[in-house]
Amino acid sequence: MSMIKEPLIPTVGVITDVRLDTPDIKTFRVVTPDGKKAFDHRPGQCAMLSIPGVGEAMFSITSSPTNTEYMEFSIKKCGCVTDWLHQAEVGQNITIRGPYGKPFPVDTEFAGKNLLFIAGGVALAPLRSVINYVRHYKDRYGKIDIVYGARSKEDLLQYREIIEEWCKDEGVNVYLTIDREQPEWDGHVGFVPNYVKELGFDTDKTVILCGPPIMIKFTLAGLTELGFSKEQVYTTLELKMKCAIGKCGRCNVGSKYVCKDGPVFRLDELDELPNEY
Amino acid sequence: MFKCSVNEIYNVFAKIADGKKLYVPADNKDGNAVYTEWAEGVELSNALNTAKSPKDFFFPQFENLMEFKVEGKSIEVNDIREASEDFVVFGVRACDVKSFEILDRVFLVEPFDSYYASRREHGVIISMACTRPTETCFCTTFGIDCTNPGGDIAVWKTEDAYYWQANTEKGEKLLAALELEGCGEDAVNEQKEKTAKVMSKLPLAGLTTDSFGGGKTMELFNRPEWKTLSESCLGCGTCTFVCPTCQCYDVKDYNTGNGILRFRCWDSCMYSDFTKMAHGNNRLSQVERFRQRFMHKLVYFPENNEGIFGCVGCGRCLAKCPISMNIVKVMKTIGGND
Amino acid sequence: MQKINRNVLVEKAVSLLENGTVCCVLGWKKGEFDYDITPAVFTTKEDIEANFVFDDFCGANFSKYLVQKTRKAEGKILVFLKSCDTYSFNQLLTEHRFDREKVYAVGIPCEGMVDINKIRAISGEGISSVECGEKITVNTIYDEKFEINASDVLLERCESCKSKLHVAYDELIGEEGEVLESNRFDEVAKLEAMTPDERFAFWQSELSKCIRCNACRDVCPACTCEKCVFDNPKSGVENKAPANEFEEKMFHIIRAFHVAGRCTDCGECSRVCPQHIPLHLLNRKFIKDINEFYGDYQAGAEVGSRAPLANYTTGDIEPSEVFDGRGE
Amino acid sequence: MQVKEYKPLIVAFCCNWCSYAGADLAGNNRLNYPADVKIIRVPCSCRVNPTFVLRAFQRGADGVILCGCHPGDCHYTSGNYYTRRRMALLFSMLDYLGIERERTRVEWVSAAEGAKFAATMNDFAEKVAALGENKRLEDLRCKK
Repeated sequence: MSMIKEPLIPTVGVITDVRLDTPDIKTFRVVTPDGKKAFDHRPGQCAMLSIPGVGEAMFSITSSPTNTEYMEFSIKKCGCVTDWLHQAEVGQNITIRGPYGKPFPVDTEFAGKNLLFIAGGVALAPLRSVINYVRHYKDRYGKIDIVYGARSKEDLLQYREIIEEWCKDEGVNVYLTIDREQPEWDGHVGFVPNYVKELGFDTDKTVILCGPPIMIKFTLAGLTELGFSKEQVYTTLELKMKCAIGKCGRCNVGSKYVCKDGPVFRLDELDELPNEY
Repeated sequence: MFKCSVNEIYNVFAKIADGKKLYVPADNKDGNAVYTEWAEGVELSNALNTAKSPKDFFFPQFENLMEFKVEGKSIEVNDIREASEDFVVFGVRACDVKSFEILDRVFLVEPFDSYYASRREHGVIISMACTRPTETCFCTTFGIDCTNPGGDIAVWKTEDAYYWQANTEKGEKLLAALELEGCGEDAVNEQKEKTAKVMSKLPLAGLTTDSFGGGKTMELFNRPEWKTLSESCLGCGTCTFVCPTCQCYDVKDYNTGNGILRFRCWDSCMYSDFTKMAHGNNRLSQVERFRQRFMHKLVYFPENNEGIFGCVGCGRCLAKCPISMNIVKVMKTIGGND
Repeated sequence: MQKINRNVLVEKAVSLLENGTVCCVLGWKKGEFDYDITPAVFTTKEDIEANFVFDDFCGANFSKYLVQKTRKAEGKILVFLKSCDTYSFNQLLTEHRFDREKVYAVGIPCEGMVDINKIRAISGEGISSVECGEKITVNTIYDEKFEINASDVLLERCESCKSKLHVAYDELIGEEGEVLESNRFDEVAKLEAMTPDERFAFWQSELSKCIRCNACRDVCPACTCEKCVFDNPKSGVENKAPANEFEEKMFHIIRAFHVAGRCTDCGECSRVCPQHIPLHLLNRKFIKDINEFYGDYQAGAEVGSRAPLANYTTGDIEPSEVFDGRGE
Repeated sequence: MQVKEYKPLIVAFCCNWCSYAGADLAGNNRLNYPADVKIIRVPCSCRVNPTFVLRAFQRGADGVILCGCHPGDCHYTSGNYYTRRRMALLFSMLDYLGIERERTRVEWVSAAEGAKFAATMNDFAEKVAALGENKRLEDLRCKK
């Protein structure tokens, strides 16, 4: 039977590695049954992962497009699908389809710019693919600053990679912070928005901001104080999705569908949408 | 243009139904018109329109999408799609014909929805011009001419005959096979004029979309009237499910005990769980959900679709809403053209 | 035609609102046409005087709205209750679903409400005006005029009205009615007298019309769960659309079962069903059975009565005896 | 061609304290009852929600039987009295919808009534077998 390809029908993916990153976040490595990367993607794009009988959900692809061998997903345990994934072992099959959404404009707007990444908690997951992409093509960008905060040291996602790779990169400055004092932590303590203000960045940067709504709100206020305009700030949204192709209607906010017109938005674009995200 | 006499219509149906399925509006035992597969003895309804919209033909309320076989850690994905069979729907009104165009703008844009596309490809729409519109009709508001109903073949009914005209290649092919007698257009034109006169007298004839359309999001979204309009909304899905253009769906899995079926079914933005996800819900109150439905039809959809509104004025929600709240009341209140 | 005039209710509402007894009024609001009345919350005198209606189309039962509205209201809410509505009102009180102190209930007499669908069946399409009076006068855009007896086009539930007695109110307008000898179980008995095959065919055809819009559930004053089993993915019976005939039956059996013994037979489910499924016949079956098996019981007749399914006697009928003497 | 003999699938909800023990006793005493009776142990017959009964049919049962302690003997004092009312109404409703009344049954079986358990199951299975496959409450998706 000849029929056009159906976007809703996923392919099988195999979990080849599970890494416990923080007490409630695991990073899963996924390839096709024949060991290849399921599809190419751009930084900031997402994929629909599902466990038949449990559900399907959208996750940002945390590995960089420059990784041609596999994809990684950092997933926080918080609902049916994620709970199930957290008890999955290596070798477990899942289904995968994608890539979905508009990526970060890494080759256009970001090109040649100084980049400032600001993330809180699990929100590093969508930014990690961008960070690793721009690190890979460092000559195409200016200075890279990364401010990342979490509740505690244990809650810092991809801590090893940050310490062993990002921190050692030339031209990359990493600023870590945790919410409360903790033994064996000699870094900064405090919330991300305050830390950003303390660090007092120059406004010659493009900001990529992602985190819980409350963090975004206060960080944005801080950035505005420092002189940043909304046109300089990008973020990525998360809403309930079922089809991921702009048809099922649930991630519709204003005239946009987060799954296909987003998830990456510039803040001034968000201003034109009703506050329903 | 071709014609057949009123008495001949069932012979024509028999010809169409020879080889493919033909659906016509027929009265059920409660006297409501429903699309029914035609067979000898099924009588064409005289009702203005069917209780449910014909969107089911292309976008059924429930359909299985795929099947999974799970064994231990392994998963097998089975494509269970079957090629649609050719079918013909007779008696679709202009408003509903237009609704297919709206659905096309969702399902037939990249990436194509193959389930919908396949049915659309295999379906032939025979429309029927209206002769006795009712007080809840407001298709003219959206620029729809119920006397020129479109579709693959358009049909006009006069007192003694049915007049047929093909609009598409698909329609021409089918019409040619029916071998009807050729005729002039006078009778049809006369009928059209008569109907047009009634249309101008309809109570909702003055309803306009002037206050709506793309670019009006911020202006209309924060209007305080949404609260009073939605005050008594039950949060049921009646309006959504009788609506010919509502197309939101849910995708769910069902474990049959011998495999897992992933199906999709109609969903309603009026339901409290529509946007509920693990970390919260971005539309917590009925006001927000109610507003979403109308904003989508009247602002968001036209913004993305060259000004085409997501409503066709069929009037079903006016007739069916349990609390009689509907798009007309919303348009009059929010649009202020009372 | 209703015995009391809208103006009496408007006057009552305005005076209670103005003297501060209540902070808002639940009432019927004028629609686009003469028959599409919307339940609404009125907070100003002007709004009440301009838009409050009470005529033969005011079928909506406000009891369920009290569950949500009393939670938010600053003061008392004025609610107008027809005799059948008062049963729902009491039943909700029995189940502690709202705070009685926050409601000012005014009982109003009702002569039965009419069904626009039945009127339309007579007048045809294009109703331009409907005047409720001694007779219902319908004009159409096709310049036709019909005079219809209200008694010929009553809502099903009003045709078989069970009671004109108000079982709850703070104030009653008009005269008190009484519990009526109702023929409401006749249809159920008729179905019971059919053969199983006929019954199966009947329900199969009725329930297959269902579009699962949930209007019956959402309007039902007895369905007040914060989360319905059919919406709860963890319940194991969640479903959003009727996948097949089984699920249609499942939904309707369980919906009726969940209100069995609590359903006051207010008839809202059948009134709002867009597909005209006679849902009351399911509810009434349970009521009839309960009456037969465990003695007459009218949900909502008094506050605090113990629902039959939350009760038992040691000598109850055995499930195996249910069909004794019931023919085939 | 060999015609497979039709054997009905029976789901029996048995209360933990009486009927399940009764089923056990039937087994210990080597009393025969059909192998197609699938026993589901519940803490009390009262645990059986009407959706359980319907779901059993959906999943392919041809008959559903509930077994609990004799009235008055409930481990939880009154659970089975509620079951009795609930199932009387549910079964009456199923009958009202045209579903064969022989497909559902409630039987009180004590821990000492192994013989009654076996006899009940045999009788029930026979009655259900006479009706044939459950067609009126089936979910085709669940059929193999």
